[in-house]
Amino acid sequence: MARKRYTQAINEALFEEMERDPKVIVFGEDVELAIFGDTRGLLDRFGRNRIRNTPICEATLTGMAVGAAAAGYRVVLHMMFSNFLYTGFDAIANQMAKLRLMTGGQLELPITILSGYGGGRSNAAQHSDTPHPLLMNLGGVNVAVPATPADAKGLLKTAIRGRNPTFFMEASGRGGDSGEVPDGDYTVPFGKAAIAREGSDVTLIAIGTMLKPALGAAKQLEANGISAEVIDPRTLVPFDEDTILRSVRKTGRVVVVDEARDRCSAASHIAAILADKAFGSLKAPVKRVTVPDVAMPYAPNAEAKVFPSEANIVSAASAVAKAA
Amino acid sequence: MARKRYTQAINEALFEEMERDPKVIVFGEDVELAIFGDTRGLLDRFGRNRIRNTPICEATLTGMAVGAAAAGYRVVLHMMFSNFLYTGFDAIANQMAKLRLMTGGQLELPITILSGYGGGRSNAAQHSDTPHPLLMNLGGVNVAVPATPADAKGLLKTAIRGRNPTFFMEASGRGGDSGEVPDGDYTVPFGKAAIAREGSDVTLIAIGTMLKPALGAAKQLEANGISAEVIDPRTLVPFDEDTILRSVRKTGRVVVVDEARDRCSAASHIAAILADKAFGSLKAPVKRVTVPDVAMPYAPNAEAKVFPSEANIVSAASAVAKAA
Amino acid sequence: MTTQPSGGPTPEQSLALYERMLLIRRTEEKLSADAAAGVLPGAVHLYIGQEAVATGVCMQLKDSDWITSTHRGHGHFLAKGGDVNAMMAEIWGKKTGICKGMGGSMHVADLSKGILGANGIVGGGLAISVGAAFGSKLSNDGRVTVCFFGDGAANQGVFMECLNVSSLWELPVVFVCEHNHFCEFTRAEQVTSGEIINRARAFGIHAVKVDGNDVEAVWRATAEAVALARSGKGPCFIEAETYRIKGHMEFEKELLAGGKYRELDEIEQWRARDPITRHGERLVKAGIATAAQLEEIGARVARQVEEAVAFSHRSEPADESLVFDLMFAGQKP
Amino acid sequence: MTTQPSGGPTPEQSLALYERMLLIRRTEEKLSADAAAGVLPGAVHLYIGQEAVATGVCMQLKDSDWITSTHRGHGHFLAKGGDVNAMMAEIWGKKTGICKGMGGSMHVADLSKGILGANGIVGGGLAISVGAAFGSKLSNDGRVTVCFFGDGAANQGVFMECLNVSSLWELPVVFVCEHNHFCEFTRAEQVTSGEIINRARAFGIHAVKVDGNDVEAVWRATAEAVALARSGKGPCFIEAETYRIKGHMEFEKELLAGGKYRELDEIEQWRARDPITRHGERLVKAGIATAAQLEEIGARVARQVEEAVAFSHRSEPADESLVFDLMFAGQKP
Ligand SMILES: Cc1ncc(C[n+]2csc(CCOP(=O)(O)OP(=O)(O)O)c2C)c(N)n1
Ligand SMILES: Cc1ncc(C[n+]2csc(CCOP(=O)(O)OP(=O)(O)O)c2C)c(N)n1
Ligand SMILES: [Mg+2]
Ligand SMILES: [Mg+2]
Repeated sequence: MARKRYTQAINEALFEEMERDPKVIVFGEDVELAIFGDTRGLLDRFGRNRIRNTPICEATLTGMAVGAAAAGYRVVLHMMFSNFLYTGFDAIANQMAKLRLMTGGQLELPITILSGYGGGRSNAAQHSDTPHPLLMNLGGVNVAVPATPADAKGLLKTAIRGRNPTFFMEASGRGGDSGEVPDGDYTVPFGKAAIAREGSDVTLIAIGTMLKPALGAAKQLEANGISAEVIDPRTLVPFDEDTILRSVRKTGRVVVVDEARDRCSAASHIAAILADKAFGSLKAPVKRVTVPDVAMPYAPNAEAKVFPSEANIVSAASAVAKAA
Repeated sequence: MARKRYTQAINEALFEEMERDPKVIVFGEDVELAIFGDTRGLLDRFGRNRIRNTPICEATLTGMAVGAAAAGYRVVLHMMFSNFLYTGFDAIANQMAKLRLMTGGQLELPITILSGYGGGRSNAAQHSDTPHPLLMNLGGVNVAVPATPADAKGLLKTAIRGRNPTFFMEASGRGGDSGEVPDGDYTVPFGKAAIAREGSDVTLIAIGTMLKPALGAAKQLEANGISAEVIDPRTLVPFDEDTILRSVRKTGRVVVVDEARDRCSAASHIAAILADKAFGSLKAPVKRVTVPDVAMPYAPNAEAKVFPSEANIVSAASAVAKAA
Repeated sequence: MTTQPSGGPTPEQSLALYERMLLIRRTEEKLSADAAAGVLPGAVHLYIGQEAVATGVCMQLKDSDWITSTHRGHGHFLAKGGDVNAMMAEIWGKKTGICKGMGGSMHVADLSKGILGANGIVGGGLAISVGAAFGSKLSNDGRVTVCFFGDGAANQGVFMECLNVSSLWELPVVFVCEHNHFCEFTRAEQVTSGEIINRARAFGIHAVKVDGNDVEAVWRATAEAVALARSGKGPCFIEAETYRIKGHMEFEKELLAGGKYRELDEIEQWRARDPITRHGERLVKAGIATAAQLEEIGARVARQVEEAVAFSHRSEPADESLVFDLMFAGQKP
Repeated sequence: MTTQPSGGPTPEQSLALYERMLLIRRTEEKLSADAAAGVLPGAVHLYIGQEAVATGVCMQLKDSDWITSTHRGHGHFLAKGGDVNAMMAEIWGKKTGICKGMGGSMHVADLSKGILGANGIVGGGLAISVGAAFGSKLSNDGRVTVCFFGDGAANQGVFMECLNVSSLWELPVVFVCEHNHFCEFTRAEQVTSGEIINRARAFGIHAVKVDGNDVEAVWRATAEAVALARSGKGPCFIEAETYRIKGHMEFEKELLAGGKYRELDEIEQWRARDPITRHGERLVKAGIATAAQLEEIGARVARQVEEAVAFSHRSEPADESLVFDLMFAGQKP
């Protein structure tokens, strides 16, 4: 174990997987010099055949990922900011997510797409989206939302070694956060939620970047005599329903915290699952703490206003904890 | 009143709105000869300055819609099949949905985007998507899902006269369906659900194309002694929570029917709203009848298997009606 | 590949070109009839009149070379050596279909023959082909990727992005633009500014135009382009002029309800340049085949198509449970 | 607009060009300092070194003409007559900002001046400009739309789609490609195949190259392009060669942690061609202004910038409730 930064954990995973399998290649805009730091140093070690800057042409990059994967490579495509996924969305939604079924299973697409998401740093609307809900709705792609450096490393390795397209959502705004990372080679399985903190009164389900404020909220709640269990799904596709249902059967009260816009968010979907499969256990309304259905504003005070905070989580959790 | 086909109702709305306001223009691929029939005849009446075939370049078309709207036009852009929205998704998600806020309200974007959605006709995965959930999550665009010819006409007029971007989802697979359409000029307001059928035991919320099987299911349920209320939201953004909450407070039992893939669907979001705001009234789990998280298969039998049917709705509704 | 001194095909190759074009034609004529009879699921976009392009190009390729195709993909599939039974069964939505009935007409693919797939998205194959060619470049596996696309697709920005990337990285890809004069019901000239070939040239790409209704001309142009691409000198571009004899899709008449976008005259003029008839006449004239031998080929092809139909009919419907098994590799949706 | 017989600017125009460039420079120098001090929210992408392009182009335009801009948009905003106070306040995230603090540096827009907005999406302005020009064509309102974009954006497919549509429909749009040699930390030649100008030519578009560090050259080239576009003859393309003196964005050093993508030498060579110094020297040499007069202009500009900063400081923070009021016109989110 050693304390490492989130981007450093990603960087290590890339180094180790590229060493491990010569079929792993990395491309994207400015990956050679690494604006986020996550691809730093790969060029020196692996050369331009394995890692390469591309022109700015996202529509082609996502399509190329499909083609190169079909041709036998394990593709890591860096799309920088999540908003640029939209620019390359055609090949994501129409090809990557559908080709395996359409070809009767002939095509296997081991593709990992990295992109930084989220607001909180006055990057304004075109650099602050959290688009995992759109990806979840596509049906044919995995979605990983690592919250900690350890999970970032382990989930990225699973993605790269996997056989299916995976969107690896980088918690860019909080890329500097550090955490303990296990030594040596390890992977974190998809579809296994982590219980980040045990508790008995209320379940907080926190997605990606939201783990930190949820844990902060849990501390505050404890001071108020409310014991919060905090669950981090780690991957949204596949999704670990069991762990969440188990927790909710115990607590009967839930707050889902998601940095996505509210409408059709992961939070909505998790709430829907609970309203269906945990109905008998629910003792209070299922609350969502999300970003309202707006574009992210630039001014720091305005952004803070729409951003999920510890305080929002505490008040939602307190409300459901008190509900009869 | 007269019986008209769905596409004919759309066609009339386009004619009438173009007559009414010279600033209304229509463009898109093959709009002159109208593959769906909805833009038929407009060229003869209005000429190429008001309606025009474009090259195949969706990325530009959605961006042009923004520019032409900014320049004072009321733009109607026809995107043919909903899957092609992905090809033009950048300007939708990064510009159309965000520019008004980003410019501090300077830009007004009266844009209506038409596209046919849905499966059921062996068009295979790249021509069968139902992407309203993605659009709902964007935050800055309206989403209309007319189920009947009357609503198609009235909602389209509201969209065209409106001041914001609206996605007008055409029920293409069932475009031939007919229904009574009021005579003369009328509009249907956004954000007002229709109670398509009153009932007291269970609420069926049916989106767009799903209205028909939901009404069919309601009939079958009646034969089994279950009184189903059927609600058609008509627009998903803005969304009429009141009508739905009122119904659920009465019945306490709900099935949401949506042709979108399940994960982060409109059905999920509606279920989430109910799990929050109608929790006290719910007497049974909130069920969703949706398309599973797969690409639409081509073979008719395989497609039928994943497509929401009357039978699915009946069985879901029966289950919740019986739940203690 | 042995070539004539002129670079033209040998007599055997010429005959093979004829037979392959005829297989495409007869298969699609049957599809057209079945579509008209209303017995096929889905829609079909027919390649009739354009057979010389797919055939002239693909018969220059090895099984290991890749192609990407379009919504009008039956011709490319068969030309590249895809199995007619498996394609027909796919269009019938059967379990024995090349994609197990999951893809249908617009998505026929056969990886064992290097067919990365037809595509329902106009321009959808372009970036995929560049990705595959990038793979070949990295592995130095000597493969060439051919990307088929239409005059309509040439207006998609992704086309020009792909020209840029492939030229920059000297990828072994050959872009084959089939200029058949139409994008659905829109004439190409209504939506195309300048010459498409100049777009390729702007990126420094070797580019040629060829008569797309002359299978030997296509064959020769492809020989040169493929050789260049295979030698590591980067991409080539071929613009093949041809004509879409049939409607954009079967049922187009019903869809258009009397709307018209071209004169029958024009179709007749192009019928006179039919690539199969033309090549047949050439074979006879050159003494490579007699009329009787061509008829024999015709009969053989007819039997093949009949068998493909029979195969489709006797095959079981698609296995519904595969929808859930095939979405992901080793994972449920 | 009165022009000199040579097509060059009048002395008054020359002075105005100088002052406008200087306003951009001084404003950004202040932004650079404030960014370094860590007091600005968000990120800023500075235009320092490229001022001659925006200025030479925009001073040929009327208020009613449209422009679209990029992530590096302060120069375009000010050159087109946008208010420096309102821009500065926007970057400070204030209520008095031109976008009420909702957009920030990458989204400054002023519709009253025809500034459709800076844009955080590389290539995002292209189709918007074509749409605006389409509107002008339909209304026959005599407006011209100028679209600014970088050498990096020229690799986005949407650029070539826009060339096609605008040429086809003869739209009054002028594409101005600012070739500053970099796309973030990637040299343009690493990602660009062929000459960008040939892409425009492939669509039959009138295209010229100009020294983007010579404001009068830009001014003259624009005069011609705008006249052509305004006359209804369709789009024009200008490639202006210039150089990005500053990093891609402020803080770049920290981001790159020692990573290097260019030599300091190169920057120095381009500093020697500084567009403002150069134009100032020309003014003095031509007897249009004395060194003292230029200093006076400098002092005036300095006061303007100081006032803009003061204005920003004394303005209130953005009104948070506007987020909900402004998302839609007349509708809550
Ligand atoms: C992205 C996208 N836009 C639009 C369509 C609808 N569409 C199908 S074929 C076609 C015309 C294609 O023309 P071309 O590329 O010349 O091919 P051809 O049909 O002539 O073979 C169009 C517009 C589509 N399938 N995909
Ligand atoms: C669609 C999209 N892709 C990538 C980026 C990230 N990005 C911002 S600026 C830039 C380089 C742009 O280069 P160029 O167009 O030459 O403009 P310059 O920065 O030189 O002014 C990139 C890649 C973006 N903002 N949008
Ligand atoms: Mg064509
Ligand atoms: Mg640049």
